[in-house]
Amino acid sequence: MAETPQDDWLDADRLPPAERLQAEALIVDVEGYEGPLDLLLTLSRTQKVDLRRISVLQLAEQYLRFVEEARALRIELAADYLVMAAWLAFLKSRLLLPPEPGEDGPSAEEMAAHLAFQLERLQAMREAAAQLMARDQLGRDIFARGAPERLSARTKVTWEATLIDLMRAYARIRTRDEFRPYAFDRHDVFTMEQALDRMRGLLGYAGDWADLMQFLPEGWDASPARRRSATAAHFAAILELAKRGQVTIRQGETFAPIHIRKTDA
Amino acid sequence: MTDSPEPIEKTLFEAPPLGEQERMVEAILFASAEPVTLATLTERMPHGCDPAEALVTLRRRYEGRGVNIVRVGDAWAFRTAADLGHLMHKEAVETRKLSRAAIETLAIIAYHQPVTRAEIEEIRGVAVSRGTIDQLLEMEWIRLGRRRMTPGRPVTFVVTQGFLDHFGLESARDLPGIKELRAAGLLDSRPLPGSSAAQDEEEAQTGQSELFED
Amino acid sequence: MTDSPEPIEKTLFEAPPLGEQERMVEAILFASAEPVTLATLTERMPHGCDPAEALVTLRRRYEGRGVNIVRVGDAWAFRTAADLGHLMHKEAVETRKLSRAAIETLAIIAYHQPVTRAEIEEIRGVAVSRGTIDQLLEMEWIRLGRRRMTPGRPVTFVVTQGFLDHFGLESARDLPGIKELRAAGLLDSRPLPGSSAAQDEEEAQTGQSELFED
Repeated sequence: MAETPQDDWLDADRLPPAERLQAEALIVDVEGYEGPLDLLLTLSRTQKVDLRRISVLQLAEQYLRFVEEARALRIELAADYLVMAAWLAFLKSRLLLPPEPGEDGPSAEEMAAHLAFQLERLQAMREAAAQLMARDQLGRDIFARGAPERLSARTKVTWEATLIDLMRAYARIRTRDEFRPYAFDRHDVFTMEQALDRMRGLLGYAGDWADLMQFLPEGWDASPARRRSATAAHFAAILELAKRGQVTIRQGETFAPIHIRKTDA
Repeated sequence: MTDSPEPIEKTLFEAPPLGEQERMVEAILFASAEPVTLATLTERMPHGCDPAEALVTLRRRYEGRGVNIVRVGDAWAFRTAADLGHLMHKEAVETRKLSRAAIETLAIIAYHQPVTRAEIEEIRGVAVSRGTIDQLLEMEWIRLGRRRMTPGRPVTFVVTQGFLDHFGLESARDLPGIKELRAAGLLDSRPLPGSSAAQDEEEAQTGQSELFED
Repeated sequence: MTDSPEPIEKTLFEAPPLGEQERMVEAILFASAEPVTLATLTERMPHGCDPAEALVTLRRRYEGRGVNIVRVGDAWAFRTAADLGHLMHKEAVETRKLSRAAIETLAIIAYHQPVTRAEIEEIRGVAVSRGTIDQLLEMEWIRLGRRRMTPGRPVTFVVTQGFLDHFGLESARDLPGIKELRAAGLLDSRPLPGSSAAQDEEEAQTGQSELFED
């Protein structure tokens, strides 16, 4: 308080103590409100009537006064409080003035009724939440079997994964794609169709047994990723050609080089 | 109808006597910490058993006892009687304290389900904070429901059996005060006259791009 | 001896009726994870209770039922009746966590189904090992869809009803989109481009041998 500038002290002193206390109480709480609707609900309690009989006009005035006071005390209000203030000012003027003939859109009464409905609904949900939390709760008031039995020689493995795990996994993959935009980026991928086209053209040169690797296109044997893709594509392509009876394939042993030869017509 | 085929069929599929079935239901429910559905009971009991009938008598048997049989959705479980909770504080598990926002969000989902995020925000008058939905999903008190068949096909949320189990509810229809709230029209979705269409439109845009992204 | 002090003392230390004590023992034994000793029962029940006596009657009450009260060392616990052990098969489950590769593959199938193996690899950026697909097939969370009408006629994968049931989804289309994931706070664990790439590379190496195996 000691650091507070002089003029703020003076400003605050202009209010009578009771009002000042009230204003400060609201301001201290402003962080505590969960948005304009929550604040409106709190203000509506001062009317001490059933929410269904609340005076929206009076409420609008209370809200606007609150915003004015906050401004006078240089409290920064979040934008949605100001949006609500603007809307309530509009509503207030509509409620006070007779409707202009030929005006379309909802009437001021309809808008006021809707605001009252929103407040009543929020209040009802809060009461429902309180009633819910006041119920006997499992693990606090009511208990399940403490030692569930799992006796049997037959163990069945169940795999555990929750929806959260699943969504996180997907989010992880897609987030990675943000660095490498999600698209089938083909520059490191040699497709089987491409390989098939190539191999058809090159078949004439495969009169005798030749290593499949020799058929890889230029520039596709440098990086491992490209070599893998090209190898896979060409391998798939020769399988397709073998199926059509155009080439013969042989491999000495697992992982040995794969050799191909044009099938004699 | 002849007499002979009937007895044969009866012998083949003869179910254990009701008293025996009751014991089986008792054993299965006792062994499980989670509620067990009628379907699971039927599946695990010998052919021809009627666990529903056995449950009626078994439930009556445990009325007023230290443990009771409670219904949770279409499942059943043994639970300690609520008035004995004070003896069990040793067993009590420290539950994560829910924020006011989380509690309100949970209540709104329970009373308004299936409900979209935008609807929750409209009722609370503020944005649903990051992580609130996440927390409720993680506790397995809410889950995703059907997408709403409106433009944008927004995701909806509904409460789970775990939620019902935790709060000792047979079904969401048994939520405290829900009939009165419905009668008072407080569970209707009533958009702000005039301005709601615009909001929906905007929401549709957001949802829509998502839908076609994949 | 005067009359007045006695009733006061009696009220102060009066133990609950035996039937009530039985309920208490029943609830405590039920909720406890471990067998409970007489000493613990005495300690947890109101002053003046005689759990030993309550146990005798309670034990008799459960004779011939689906669960019995048995003595374990110097403690007491509920146990399934020996003749009903055969009903407990389903309870014997071992849960294991799915590997990262499996959950990612599953997520891609769920979001992009029907999807071919090559497409999964393209989205994940690493090869998918045959074991992963086999595991998901075995778990009956995925199954084969239609063959894709492209050269090689590759098989596609789709998720099963069992998958939907496990994850509490009504349909795979109810899965939240990227924007919704982000709004729910699920997208903030963003890996650094450098660190994740190195790991993927390694994973790719391992996966590669798998790829050529079949």
